[in-house]
Amino acid sequence: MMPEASTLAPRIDHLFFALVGLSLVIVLLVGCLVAGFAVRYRRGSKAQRGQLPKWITRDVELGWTAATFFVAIFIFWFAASMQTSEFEIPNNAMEIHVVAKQWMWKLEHADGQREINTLHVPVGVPVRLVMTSQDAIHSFFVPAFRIKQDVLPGRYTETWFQATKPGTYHLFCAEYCGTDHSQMTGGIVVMPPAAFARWSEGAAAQGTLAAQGAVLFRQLGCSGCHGKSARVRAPSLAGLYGTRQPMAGGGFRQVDEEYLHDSIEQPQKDIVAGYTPVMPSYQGIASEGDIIRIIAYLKTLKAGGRQ
Amino acid sequence: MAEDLVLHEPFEEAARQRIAVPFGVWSFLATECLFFGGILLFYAYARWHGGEAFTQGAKEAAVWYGTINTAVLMTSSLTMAIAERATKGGFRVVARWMLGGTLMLGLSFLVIKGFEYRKDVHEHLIPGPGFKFGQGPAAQFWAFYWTATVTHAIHVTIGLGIIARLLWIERRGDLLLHATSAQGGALYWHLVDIVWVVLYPLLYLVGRP
Amino acid sequence: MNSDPTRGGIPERGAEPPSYLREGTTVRSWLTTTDHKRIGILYALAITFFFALGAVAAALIRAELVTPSGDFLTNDEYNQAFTLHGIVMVWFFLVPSIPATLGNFLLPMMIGAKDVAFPRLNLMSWYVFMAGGLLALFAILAGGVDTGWTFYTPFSTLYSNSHVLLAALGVFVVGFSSIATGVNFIATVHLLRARGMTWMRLPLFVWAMYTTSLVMVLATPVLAMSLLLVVAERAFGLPIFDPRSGGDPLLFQHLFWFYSHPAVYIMVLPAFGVVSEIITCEARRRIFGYQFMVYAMVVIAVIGFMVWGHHMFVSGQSAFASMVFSFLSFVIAVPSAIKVFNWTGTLYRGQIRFSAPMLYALGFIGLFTIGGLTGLFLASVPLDVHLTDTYFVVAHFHYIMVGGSVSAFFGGLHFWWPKITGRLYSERLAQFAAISMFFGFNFTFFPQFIMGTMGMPRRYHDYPPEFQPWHVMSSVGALVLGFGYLWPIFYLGWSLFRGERAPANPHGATGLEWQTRSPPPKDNFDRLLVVDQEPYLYHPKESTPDEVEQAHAKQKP
Amino acid sequence: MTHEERREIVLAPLIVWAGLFVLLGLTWGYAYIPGASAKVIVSLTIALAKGALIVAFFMQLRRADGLTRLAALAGIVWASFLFLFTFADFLTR
Repeated sequence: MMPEASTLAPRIDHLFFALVGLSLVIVLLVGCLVAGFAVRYRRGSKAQRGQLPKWITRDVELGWTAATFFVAIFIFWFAASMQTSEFEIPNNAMEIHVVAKQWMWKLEHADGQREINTLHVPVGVPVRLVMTSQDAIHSFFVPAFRIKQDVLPGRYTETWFQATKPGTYHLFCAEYCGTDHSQMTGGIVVMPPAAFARWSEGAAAQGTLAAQGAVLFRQLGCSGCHGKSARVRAPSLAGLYGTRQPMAGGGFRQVDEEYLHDSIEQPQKDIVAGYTPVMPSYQGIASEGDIIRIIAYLKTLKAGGRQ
Repeated sequence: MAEDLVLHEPFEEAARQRIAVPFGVWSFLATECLFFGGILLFYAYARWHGGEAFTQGAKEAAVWYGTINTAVLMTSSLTMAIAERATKGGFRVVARWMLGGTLMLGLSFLVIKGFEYRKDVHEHLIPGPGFKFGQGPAAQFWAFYWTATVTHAIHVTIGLGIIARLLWIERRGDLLLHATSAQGGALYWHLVDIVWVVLYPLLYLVGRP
Repeated sequence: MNSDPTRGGIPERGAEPPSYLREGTTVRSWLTTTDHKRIGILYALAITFFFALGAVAAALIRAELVTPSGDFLTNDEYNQAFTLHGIVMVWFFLVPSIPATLGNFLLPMMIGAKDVAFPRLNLMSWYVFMAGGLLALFAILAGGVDTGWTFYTPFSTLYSNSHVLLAALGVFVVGFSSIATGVNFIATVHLLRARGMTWMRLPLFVWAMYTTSLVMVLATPVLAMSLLLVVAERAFGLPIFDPRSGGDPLLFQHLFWFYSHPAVYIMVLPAFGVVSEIITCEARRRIFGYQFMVYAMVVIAVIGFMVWGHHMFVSGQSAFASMVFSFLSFVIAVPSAIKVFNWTGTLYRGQIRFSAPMLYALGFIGLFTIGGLTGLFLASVPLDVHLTDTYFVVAHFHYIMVGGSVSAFFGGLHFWWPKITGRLYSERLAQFAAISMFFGFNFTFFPQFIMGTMGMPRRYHDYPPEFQPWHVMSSVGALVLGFGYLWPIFYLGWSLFRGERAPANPHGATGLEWQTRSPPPKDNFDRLLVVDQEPYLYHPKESTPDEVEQAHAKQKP
Repeated sequence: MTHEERREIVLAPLIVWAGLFVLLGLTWGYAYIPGASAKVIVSLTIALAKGALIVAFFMQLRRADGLTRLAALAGIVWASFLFLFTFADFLTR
């Protein structure tokens, strides 16, 4: 098929070729039976005809019904066990933020390096992609890695890969997104670790995502209310990430990237119990890229620390 | 549609011909159930996902208009039910008056709905520029409100058309021959009522008092 | 069922009423007809037009894809071409193809009825179909639509600059014609079966129409609502799927696929029916496992509603939901496999004749098997992640919907052509068409499996050069396939005017529709029918090949 | 109209109608009790009860043949497929 350039690829191909083998067997079986019967029982041939005893038809019928059922269940089990084992994202993964828009990919490394349509990653390191879209639905598709994940507006979706071979691989948008859908392509450049380290040195000047987020946190006026000396009663954000918070409407919510994103864009929606919904929406003020930076900053704040 | 007492193409048996129309209409009502099922799914999602902000939006719905309209539509269902039974029994006068009553009640439902819409427009309850709540789940509630009530009002209008046709047939004097038509029309009108009965708590009783 | 077609159904010459074709010949008599046979023909004319329109779009797409760079069509033109192809082929050709034409024509005859249960509703459904078709045509003429046939939000509601509203309304309207046909067929099968025609004596074509109607009636309204919500959001700015107000674009996908996956069964169940009729007749054999064939269709029609999420494995749907949908998708493979095995089993000990309809039917078995097996690839989540939205999917559903349904449609058209028109076509020329369609189809679509596996995404008019050889193969194959579609127009057209007159039962088939004249009179049968035996009784007693051959030869004119 | 007919044609629907109004009052009243629990469930249950009254008596499903009941049931069952599987996604995301 294609170059296998991730840890996932050989396992997917394994399943693929197993299914190809099974399909060939079934196609051959049906094909040979149809062709064989067609020749042997063509009209006017001297072959033996006559009716079949009823029990034969019934047993044969039950036989192949049961057989196909078990084969189907077996393949499901085979595929599902891979789904549960391979799609779990490793904890130590390097994080890349992806913002898709008509018709380009904006990719940001945790150290602040920004790229458009091309992503540089080191070989042998798990990479977690946290993705969102600014407009329509897009889909992040790297055939060589056998990964694909739709990128939705208003939501973070995730996928991951661990590259195994240096090289440049296609990146496609696989969800139709309008006029230049077929131009929304790019490349994943997989580099040996040393080369990647050299490449990423250039980033230091801009500061990490979190550092840029700290600047935005002041510039956009977040610190005016959420800061320590603020007069407005707003929740402290230190150590918030990863906790579970009680909601005003009842129930709890996990404070994850999704929740923080929503709280910036639609602050009225899920309010932590005990606070009044006074925060204005930052929709249109903070871009998706800004929000990614602010979240990166919030994730660095430890409980009790300064804001 | 089908003359009850006379066998007509393609039927050979009166018993089968008699259930054809109700069965056909009930099948159509099953499709209506799935049609409204689609928009109720949107409501279920928005309410489950929108939380408090959704309720805030829903509190603006005019409960008085809604409650009165529910009463009006339920009463029209009553008159329709009597009309249909009277038709079958051959009581022309009762059938005529009850059909007329259903028509009037249906029309007054639409008129009341119109006043409610005027009030909603006045209070800036149409999502979009100038909407009272801005973007968010409250806007989703009102998106549901407008789509669902307008779709329902279109159903009411179609139902009124059917009733008007039944009245016209009655005037011609052969409603008895069209008893299955009356039955089909009545089934449709009751469904329109049921849809409203389900919409009522979803639109007007959220977050009271 | 009277096994001797020369007696019983047909009265003395001279006394017989005219055929349905002679019953009024003015245009007005056709446009106001409530005869199910004439309505079937009205539908046939309409869908032939739409098939041609969709085929032109397909030709443009294949021409563009010969070269990797987008040089023949602009990006917008290409996007409109595949959207047009999808919308027209799905809603204006495939969904009505077999049910509204062959189904309308044959269903009442096969159960021994004079007409469908609601003849005027039947005519109305044709007008509704035409109205929807005109709206969609208008959308195309006004400048086209570029959302893809799936109308995914928020692209369709917020970002597309094309005529989404018109197209969506067109599809919305056509949905009502589908519902009307479905309600009509269900009522017909329930209420108008001839005396003695029990459920387990129904021909499989009737069962296919019945289950198809069930799916039409229960799935189409949800499509109508999802399109209505798209219209509400796009035209009136009501935030329904808009994520900026907390809406979920996946909600649209759930609603859309709740219809559009069962829609695949609307397209393929009728094909099952046609193929079952052809194979039993041309192999002169009782269908293998009649009851299992019936149950398989019913199970497909029901479980078909519970598998839609397999279109959404990479959409952001929860892993749990993906697992459930994946499981059910594997389950539904079982009844499909049963059907293939049973057709194969029917050939065993048969008297097989390789007429054109039989060639189409055998081709159907092959193509449907490949289409079904590749469905297993797409039902397993890890593989689907790689393969979805690539040409693998394109090839897969074309094998089912074009290789399968369209082959069956052509097979059925040939099989019942003598009954519908009263004329015989040239068998030799028809066999040639069937064979070129089979090879042209494989030539066009098999390469797409390969390039899909290599990662060629769908809906790209400008693609990396390494995929070019496969695209060129596919485009060349499309020429052969196009020939296979055009060729029947000539000999079928010729047969209309110059073809030999057809006898009542040229294939020596057992169905009730063959027990009356060709073409049938307006009321289908000249007398009331009573059914006293199962369908497909082609070998009532132990018979030698010679006897069968002789019996068949006797029925030839 | 005989007594029998009057009961059949007028009285029976009137009783159902009265029942509907009682339920309407109930659902309206319950929504306004401050702090009452499970308001959503109560109001929807009452709505379904009203629907059931209309279906069973006004629409005479109570007396309809099995075939018609099947058609009516199909709509509900299939709509439940739609809700069940969609929420299988929403609730486990």
